[in-house]
Amino acid sequence: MKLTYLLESILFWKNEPLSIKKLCLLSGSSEEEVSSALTELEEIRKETGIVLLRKEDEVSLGTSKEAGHVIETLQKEELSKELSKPALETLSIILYKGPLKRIEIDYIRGVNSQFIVRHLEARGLIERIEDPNDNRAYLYKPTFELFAHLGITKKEELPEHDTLQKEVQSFVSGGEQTSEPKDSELTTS
Amino acid sequence: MKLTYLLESILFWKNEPLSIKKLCLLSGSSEEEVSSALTELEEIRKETGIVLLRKEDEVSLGTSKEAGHVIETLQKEELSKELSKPALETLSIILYKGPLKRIEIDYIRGVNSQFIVRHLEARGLIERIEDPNDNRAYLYKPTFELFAHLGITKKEELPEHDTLQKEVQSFVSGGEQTSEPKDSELTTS
Amino acid sequence: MTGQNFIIKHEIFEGPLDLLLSLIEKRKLLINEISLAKITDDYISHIKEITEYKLTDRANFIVISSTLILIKSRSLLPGLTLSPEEEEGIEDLEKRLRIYQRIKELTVHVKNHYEGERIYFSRDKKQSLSFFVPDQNITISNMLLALKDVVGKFPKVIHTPKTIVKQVMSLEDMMDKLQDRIQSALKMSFRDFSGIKKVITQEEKVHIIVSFLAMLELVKQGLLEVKQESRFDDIEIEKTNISVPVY
Repeated sequence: MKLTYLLESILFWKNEPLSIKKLCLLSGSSEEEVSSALTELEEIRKETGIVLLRKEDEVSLGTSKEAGHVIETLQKEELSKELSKPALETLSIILYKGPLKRIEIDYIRGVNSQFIVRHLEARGLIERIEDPNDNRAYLYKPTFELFAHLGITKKEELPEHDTLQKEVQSFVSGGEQTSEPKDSELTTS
Repeated sequence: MKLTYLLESILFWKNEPLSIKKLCLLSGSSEEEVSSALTELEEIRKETGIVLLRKEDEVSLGTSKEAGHVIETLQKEELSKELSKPALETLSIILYKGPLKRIEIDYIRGVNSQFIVRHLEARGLIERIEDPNDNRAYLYKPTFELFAHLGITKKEELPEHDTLQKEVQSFVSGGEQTSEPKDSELTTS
Repeated sequence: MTGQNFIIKHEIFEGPLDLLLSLIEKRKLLINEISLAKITDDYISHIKEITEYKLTDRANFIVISSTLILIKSRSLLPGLTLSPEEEEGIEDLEKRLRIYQRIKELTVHVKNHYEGERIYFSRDKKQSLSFFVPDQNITISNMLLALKDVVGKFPKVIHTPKTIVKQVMSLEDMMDKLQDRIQSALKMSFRDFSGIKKVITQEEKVHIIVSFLAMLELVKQGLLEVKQESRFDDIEIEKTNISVPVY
């Protein structure tokens, strides 16, 4: 069986986001083979009822965005589609600037975001990973679920994604200082 | 959106066999339209990783036969895996506090538990029942086999049952009055 | 004052940055020191009324106000020299506002997408309970330990540090206190009033700043006159009109 379709089967059956590494393991193929098969699958699946979603090095299958409104009417267990202003703001920070620490989110918003972050996490819109530079700290980043909510298949589809890449220099240098906010600027610690 | 792909999206999302009648209803199309769209889908999907399956009057999506042996290995591997710490935590919540909704489990853990809950269900440790107060929602509870495995006949026999039950309950309901925003506060409506 | 500031009175702001940005944008100003000096009064008048905010939140507003006050005082007292740390604080506030403003722009996109058509994942299949696959970790004692772990990780309600709470006295209290002191001692120094010592703690610093702001406010209202002989000298405070007490 062609690797592209084997991967499609695996993704369908597992029904959860899988890393490229995991797919290599499951399909017994090299990373190059899997990567190019996924690119092919992404191409084949575009414009069909099921699309390939990417997030960093993870992939998953989802319904096409165009079917969204039909499914929405069928969806019953659905949570409210509207998010409050603070929740949206926090999501935007994590989407465009993540992975980042909660203290950095607080610094940007100027308020403590503990509970908003916890709720977004419980709703599966963001997730927590260990900070590779400090194993006592966590970093927050978007989940597949969030991409699905936004109707995008990868980060590059975010509006102003490219513009932001150009701004990244100033954003990042800002971000570096944000990792050490001064006590006086932090509200609660 | 083309009906063929809309049906593909619906079948993917529902993830269960659907009758042609039901598909007509969901897609708002006639039986002839749905039938011919399904024939087309069947043709397109042949030889790919996800195929259209028919059984009497019902259709569903499934993995292709060629992927069968890989899927089987996956299934075995998945079920023989040792339960992770998060999985044990989730199981203990359902054991002490079940039946409860997934959203409550998420809230108690502060993390989305979708994949863990699915795994526990696949292993027959927990089961899903309809919420008697809301037939659109599900509740999760421990299975009889789990009780038998633990050597108890009811959950009151669990150590520190009353204390822990109360503690968790006060956290869940406490969130409504204290500074912690519940979902209702996260949403604008 | 300006007619605009009534607009902000009944709005609840997420935090000091939210309030500042909204004040700047309502006046169609750019984010810079001059704009910040202009909106300081509106900011202060808003935080005077923020009784509906929780104490922690009020502390957030007051903390940022100290930087604003520095900016404002520099614009009122051109001779005022700020320490490098204070300069940095001002630059940092401007930078934070710019980042926050950008985030707000991006939030519009996120909102539009969030409320638009979404992608759905496959739903979970109802499992047929044909296999029961436990493992050796599922024991009564492990279940107890696991749940205790979960309970132990519940977030604690954050208590605002007392030091911050202590600072959150209202600006009016401070101004009243200042005026009272002036009534009794016609002339006094800022140092006496704010209680500056050799070594100052963070909380005392906030206290000094709030005192200073209160003083500037009174200067502006024409109730006080201040003079400083030379830089770093004590500031002398005097009532402007001795014969006509102002109540």
